[in-house]
Amino acid sequence: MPSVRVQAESFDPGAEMAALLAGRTDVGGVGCFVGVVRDSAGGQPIRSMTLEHYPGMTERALAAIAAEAEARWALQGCTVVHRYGRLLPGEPIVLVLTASPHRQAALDATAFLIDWLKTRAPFWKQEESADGGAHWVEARDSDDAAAARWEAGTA
Amino acid sequence: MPSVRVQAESFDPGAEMAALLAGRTDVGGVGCFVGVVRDSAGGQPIRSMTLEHYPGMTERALAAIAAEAEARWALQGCTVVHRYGRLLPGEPIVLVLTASPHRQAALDATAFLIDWLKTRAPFWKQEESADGGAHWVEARDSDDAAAARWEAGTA
Amino acid sequence: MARILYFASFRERMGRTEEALTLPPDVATVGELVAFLRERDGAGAQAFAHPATVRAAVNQEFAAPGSPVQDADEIAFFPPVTGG
Amino acid sequence: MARILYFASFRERMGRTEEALTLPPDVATVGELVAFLRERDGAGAQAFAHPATVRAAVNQEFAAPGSPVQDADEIAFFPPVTGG
Repeated sequence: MPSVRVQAESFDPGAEMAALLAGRTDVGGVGCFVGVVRDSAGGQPIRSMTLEHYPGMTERALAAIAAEAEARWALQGCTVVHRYGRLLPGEPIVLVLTASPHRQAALDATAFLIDWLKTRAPFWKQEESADGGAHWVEARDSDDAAAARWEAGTA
Repeated sequence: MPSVRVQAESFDPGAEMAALLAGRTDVGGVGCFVGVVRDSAGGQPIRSMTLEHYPGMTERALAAIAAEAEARWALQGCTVVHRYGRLLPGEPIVLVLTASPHRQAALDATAFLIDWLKTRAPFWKQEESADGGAHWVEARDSDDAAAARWEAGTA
Repeated sequence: MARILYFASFRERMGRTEEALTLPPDVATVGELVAFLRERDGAGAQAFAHPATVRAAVNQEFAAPGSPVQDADEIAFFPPVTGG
Repeated sequence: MARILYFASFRERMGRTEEALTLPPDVATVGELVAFLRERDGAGAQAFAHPATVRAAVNQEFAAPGSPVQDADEIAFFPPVTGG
């Protein structure tokens, strides 16, 4: 069963990994990705990043994405944690963790999860620039392309 | 500069990730892979795994592999820790960590590092079976194939 | 009554997070609801000005312009997602 | 004198971790050293029986059968690596 959480609080990747592995000795590899707030965007400094979400639907979407990963790869577990609210540069936004007997499955499932998250999970980012102005981040074609790889079966 | 270590002691992936990110706010994504000792191999239970290495050459090989990753991708840092000695099922063997402004670079560099480690770092695994017998793990063609992807430039 | 939710730039342009709405008789799909909201007032005209950037969900599942809507549905409008 | 190191199954079959060896006059490459060690005694015959599974390093860099060797080199023999 995947573990999926949407929360304002930060998270500890090491503690999440320990929880995923706790009490089992059949895991061969753990894949992990942590997204972090950058201090700039498009060459302009960023003071903060605020994530809005759709309570209820966001949890459902993350659970569906994690279930899809578990259906595609022989995972022994996966964890997805995504934050919302106002975050400062350097703070973690999202955690993806996968455990599998084989490294390739763990690596591929990790890439899949973060790509699909970016195009299928209802979150919206607003950047606060250095002068206090705020603007919504626009979706990028490259994210759609990354997610589409998994549909075409080319990855 | 990559951080590369060969050691008998265990490691803490969360602490290594925190060290990689410490004091910087320009990282957008961290990719990570942790290899773990499995309790079986080829359907047979394993009591322990002993890793032999070539002191001196192993460190050089890891440094060369990490430098290659930093040359191929826009990494802001990478960490490779590989253990040697006798390890029990559930214990971590190897850690790869990469930091980049962009997630795809972090994910790709992580996969590259673990694939190249498996074919270019002088380590040899010996498995101890349940009856106390020991045998050397044979190199797998699939590992060579995984590493060769990065040479052909198809990945 | 349908419950209509607005997120991100749609929330800002509509000036509200949600509203209860009795669907007009000629609104049976997401696309028809978009057309209705665009015609209704200036906020709607602004929020739904660019159809290519309108995304919707019906009962917390992503929906297409042709997806059916009815009273009692929870219908949400938002721009393309940018999480992760 | 060259320093010859053996790892993993080569260490076990040779019954030692290393040896100091004055390279014979007709040994100028890794491949020629392998042939010499294979002929030298029973341990060498066993360790180097299958050329496809012999790997070597000269001065801590991976080497091919044609790689040159000379006295003062550190030369290592081992099976294909299996770390990671």
